[in-house]
Amino acid sequence: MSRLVTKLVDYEMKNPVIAASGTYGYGEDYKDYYDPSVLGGISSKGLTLNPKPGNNGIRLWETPSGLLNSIGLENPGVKAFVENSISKMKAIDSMLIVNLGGDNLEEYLEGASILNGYPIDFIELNISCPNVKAGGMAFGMQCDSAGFITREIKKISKHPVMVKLSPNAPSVSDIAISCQENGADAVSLVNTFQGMAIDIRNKRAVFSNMYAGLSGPAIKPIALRMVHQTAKAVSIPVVGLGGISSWQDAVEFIMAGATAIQIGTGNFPNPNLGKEIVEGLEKYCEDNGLKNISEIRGII
Amino acid sequence: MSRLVTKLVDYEMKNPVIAASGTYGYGEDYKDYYDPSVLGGISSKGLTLNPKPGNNGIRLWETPSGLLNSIGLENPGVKAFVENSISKMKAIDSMLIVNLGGDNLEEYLEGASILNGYPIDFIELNISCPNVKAGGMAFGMQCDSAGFITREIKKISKHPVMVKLSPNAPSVSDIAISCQENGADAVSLVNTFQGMAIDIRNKRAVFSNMYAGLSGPAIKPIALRMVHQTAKAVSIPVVGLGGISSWQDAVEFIMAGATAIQIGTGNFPNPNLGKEIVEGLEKYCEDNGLKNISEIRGII
Amino acid sequence: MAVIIENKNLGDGMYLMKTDCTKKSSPGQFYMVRGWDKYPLLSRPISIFDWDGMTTSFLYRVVGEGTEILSKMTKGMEVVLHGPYGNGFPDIKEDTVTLIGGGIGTAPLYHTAKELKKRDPNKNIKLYLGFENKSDAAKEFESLDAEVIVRYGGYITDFVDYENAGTILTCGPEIMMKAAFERSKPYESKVYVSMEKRMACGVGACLGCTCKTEGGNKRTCKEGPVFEGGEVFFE
Amino acid sequence: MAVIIENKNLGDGMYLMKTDCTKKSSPGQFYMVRGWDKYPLLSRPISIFDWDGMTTSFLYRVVGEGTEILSKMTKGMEVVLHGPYGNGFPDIKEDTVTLIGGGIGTAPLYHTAKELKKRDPNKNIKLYLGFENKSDAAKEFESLDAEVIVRYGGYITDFVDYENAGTILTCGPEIMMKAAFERSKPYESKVYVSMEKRMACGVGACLGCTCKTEGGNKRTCKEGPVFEGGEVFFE
Ligand SMILES: Cc1cc2nc3c(=O)[nH]c(=O)nc-3n(C[C@H](O)[C@H](O)[C@H](O)COP(=O)(O)OP(=O)(O)OC[C@H]3O[C@@H](n4cnc5c(N)ncnc54)[C@H](O)[C@@H]3O)c2cc1C
Ligand SMILES: Cc1cc2nc3c(=O)[nH]c(=O)nc-3n(C[C@H](O)[C@H](O)[C@H](O)COP(=O)(O)OP(=O)(O)OC[C@H]3O[C@@H](n4cnc5c(N)ncnc54)[C@H](O)[C@@H]3O)c2cc1C
Ligand SMILES: Cc1cc2nc3c(=O)[nH]c(=O)nc-3n(C[C@H](O)[C@H](O)[C@H](O)COP(=O)(O)O)c2cc1C
Ligand SMILES: Cc1cc2nc3c(=O)[nH]c(=O)nc-3n(C[C@H](O)[C@H](O)[C@H](O)COP(=O)(O)O)c2cc1C
Ligand code: FES
Ligand code: FES
Repeated sequence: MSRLVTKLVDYEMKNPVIAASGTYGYGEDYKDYYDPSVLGGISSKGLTLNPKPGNNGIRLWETPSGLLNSIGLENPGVKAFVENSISKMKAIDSMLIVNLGGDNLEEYLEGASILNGYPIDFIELNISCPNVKAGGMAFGMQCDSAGFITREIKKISKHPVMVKLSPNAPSVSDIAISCQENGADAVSLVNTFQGMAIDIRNKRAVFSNMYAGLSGPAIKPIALRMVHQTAKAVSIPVVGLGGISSWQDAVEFIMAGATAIQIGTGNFPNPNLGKEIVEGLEKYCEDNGLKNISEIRGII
Repeated sequence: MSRLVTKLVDYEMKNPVIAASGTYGYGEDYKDYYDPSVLGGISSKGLTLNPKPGNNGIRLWETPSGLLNSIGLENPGVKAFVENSISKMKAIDSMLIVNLGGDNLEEYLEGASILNGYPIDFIELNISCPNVKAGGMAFGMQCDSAGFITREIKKISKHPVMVKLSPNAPSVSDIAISCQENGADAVSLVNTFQGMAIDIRNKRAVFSNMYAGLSGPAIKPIALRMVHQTAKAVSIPVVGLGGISSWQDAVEFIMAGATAIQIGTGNFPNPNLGKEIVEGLEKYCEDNGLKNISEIRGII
Repeated sequence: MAVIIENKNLGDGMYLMKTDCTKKSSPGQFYMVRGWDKYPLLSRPISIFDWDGMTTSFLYRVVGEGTEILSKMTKGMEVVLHGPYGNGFPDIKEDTVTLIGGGIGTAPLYHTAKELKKRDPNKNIKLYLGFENKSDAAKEFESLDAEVIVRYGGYITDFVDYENAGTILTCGPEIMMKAAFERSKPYESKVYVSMEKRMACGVGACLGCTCKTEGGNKRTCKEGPVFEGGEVFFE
Repeated sequence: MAVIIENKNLGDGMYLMKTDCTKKSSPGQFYMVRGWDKYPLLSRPISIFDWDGMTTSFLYRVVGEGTEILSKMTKGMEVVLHGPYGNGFPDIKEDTVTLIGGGIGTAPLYHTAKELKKRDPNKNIKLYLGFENKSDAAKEFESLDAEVIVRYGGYITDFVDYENAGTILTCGPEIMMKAAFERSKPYESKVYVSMEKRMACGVGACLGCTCKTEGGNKRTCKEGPVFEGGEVFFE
């Protein structure tokens, strides 16, 4: 499978396929379908310093080829995570990414410093969650705040940091540049698009938070464009995601410049997707005589 | 049908259903399906001062529940339009909106001044077309440029002006506020989202312009959120669109604050959609005991 | 992938789909079902109406896009089944078990009653089924070796003999399950309820189906869908 | 809405779908076809293979999502047909007419040959059909009162007798139609070609199917799909 080996900063992934945060739990939930070690990497459910119960009311709403979610970062907190889940995640032979959110800088910093004591491979700095009131996406909407938080985290973190960007920001590629300038090792994009649904029968918004995050095949064309723009704008690795549901989609993102790709919502309708994409990419390389998948990276 | 009568600035539309620019030609193309006079309004294909041949290469690409288009404002120019098509459009008993684009301010102004001599009902100022290189969307991406062009057009136009906003702008509602402050009579949103597709077999972008505009049901949740935000932000009427394919979708947009709605891509799979939505809204009002559809406007 | 053996219209929007899926499942579990390729995006959680070693069946009601597609499928067509998922109803030690189903919530009770009887032929099983309108759905329960009480219209919970109910298993609208729970309190029955939440993954990965319980948040698809009444109706 | 009477697999990915659509149509016109509700979003342009007053048929090849769905449909199912759209082939005055079809581009030529013969039974009609692989598609043309020449593999345009071709009507890959156009030039044949472009509306409203012609941009769905060869191959 060396055709798929992909270096992300200093980590050598066996392939560029990563399970996206919030769609793959802590790596164990799909193991009846395939061994999660076949994946290049796994990003944990978004963690925050303190436990969060998540949002009330309806959390999921299907849209045409898309999914609105308003989970609200339900998670046990970083401490419970390092105590209960990290060893299980570490037992999976795959790059271990911890997705880290927060309500304010202090929370991010404290979370990151706890993680310094554990053998994880990457921090994915989530400054793009549209489903929490304070913080979250707010940091990801402006170049200066995104750059600021990146710099502060980089100052204290022993782990490489990939910043997860919001497609709701004015210009994703400008934010990416700002993250790069402030020391980000990589960026991942996109998180979900802010969307909305109305329950016309009951005359009210479907979600108690009013807005929610849109993911899935519906957003793929926009996500792909943003990944393409960002890959042209920065020199650090870009991890691309948004609506990927097949190995062909993955190839599109890699051609657009992504070093690795993540699969999120695609796992839901097809619990075998991760494995299928790894196999599909392998076969694609074979069929096209590629020694390594990187040969098509950014060719568009 | 008085339950649907909707006042848009000074014009009394028989209902709030408008055919969106670029998806309904100059009003005649669907007349084998229904009399276009049943519609509240019709927005012409985007016109520019000088004729435009449009873009080369593939112009349409289907995506999951969406459509990428790169028409590139193909049109005969404002002069040919007023000579050949305006009288036919005027013969339709429906609000006549001329969608006006341009490469630079002068072109917009000259186009608008030609239109001053003709009995149209509204100008829809298209500052949001993602498919033309110069101008187009560029004006719609910044508050100051959007405000500037609105002000200049309002100075010379005898017709009321609705500014069509781009969902690709940093904050659509801020742009709307700027348009309002500069005299816009109404705003319409959204135009298409910038997206992309890659032809992996031939290893190239599908569109010769690289990026194209995404429309259709896929974008509805995001469009609805933007309409909701904008309706809360401005006091001028907001015309909502983006993925509307049923009367239920139309109700969602109206509940989110839209005074009127437009149907674009939805016409393609269902050439009867315009009529069906008018009838659906009428029945909805009846079933819910509404004297006028405005009773549910902005209730979310 | 399973093949449809039969997809019977029972009237009032309800259908019984029998597939050739032989995979073992427990009463109260469900499958994520899809009878289509890419659209709609998500699979639909549907309880197991019956599993007999050779076939797996589903009793479902057409309420939207997904169930509409299912209802139009015919013998020989393929349906994708991911699962079985969830905990299912526990094995009941008590001699008497009362099952209360409202509407399509009756679906998991057939398999449940059947299994309880299989495990203990002496078990005293009462099945209350409440439907809004007449249909052939109730007939599908006739073959059960249990006392079956069927009501159309009204609240089925008004007809239950709570005093002699034994353990109660219930599935249906939340308001119905809550009524059963409240009304059985004086008799200190153990009550198990089967919760319904929108689901995306079905495997516990997305946290979209979280159910607030007295013991904190639980995933309906994984720690549920069956909870003890007191766990969920505690507020 | 039309009902499918037959949907026959002809091999090599090709199917012939006969529907009960009685609506009048002219040779070379097409319908926007959909055998599904909301997904995929757009309808598919498919030429009219035959119309006999009682039925309308389509010869199509499975290439992607939409045609895949069509191929799985069976007798009695409903298919939505919007149209007929487009100009179609003109009536030909000349005594001799040569029709050249490549692959699935043969589809509109059956109806065309049949109509030409109906209008003028003395017309001398030659039909060249080129397919890459063997299938039963060619058989569907056997009933025509015309000289039918079928080739598998190679370029069908290599076999045409251009000198005695009369008027040429052609449909197939652009490169094939262009070859026919170029090679017939010495004999000053009139050549009509049927263009294929991605379409969204089919009615002329979206300008997605614009074809560059010597006389400026034309809409393939409205002013086309049939153009004179010189109009489109002018560059
Ligand atoms: C554990 C469990 C077991 C179930 N067992 C059965 C059963 O045996 N028979 C049966 O008829 N129904 C059952 N349901 C309800 C069934 O899942 C929904 O009726 C079905 O998902 C509706 O899909 P749709 O496409 O027809 O409706 P739509 O409204 O078009 O669906 C849109 C989205 O909402 C979700 N959704 C809509 N209604 C419900 C609902 N009531 N519960 C959960 N999700 C919903 C759908 O899954 C889909 O994601 C069960 C639900 C759960 C959670
Ligand atoms: C006027 C006209 C007449 C046609 N007549 C026939 C016919 O009689 N028989 C037949 O088999 N095919 C015919 N075609 C081609 C047919 O429209 C496509 O093969 C079909 O649309 C492919 O759809 P899909 O969903 O299977 O493929 P996909 O690739 O999944 O389709 C994706 C999108 O691309 C469009 N598309 C893909 N290929 C083509 C193509 N070659 N031409 C136009 N649009 C395309 C689809 O319509 C759809 O919008 C005709 C095309 C045109 C324009
Ligand atoms: C149910 C759900 C939960 C999510 N939770 C998180 C999260 O905790 N942290 C995060 O960074 N992204 C989260 N996301 C966003 C995804 O990781 C991903 O960025 C987004 O869904 C777009 O990719 P997709 O279209 O492949 O799903 C979540 C998405 C979904 C659908
Ligand atoms: C083929 C096509 C052509 C379009 N042309 C124009 C145009 O000329 N001017 C304009 O303002 N918007 C144009 N639009 C945008 C639509 O009017 C509308 O804003 C957009 O498609 C979103 O709405 P929808 O999802 O209902 O299509 C075009 C859209 C499509 C699909
Ligand atoms: S449905 Fe995803 S966690 Fe239950
Ligand atoms: S397909 Fe829309 S103009 Fe031809």
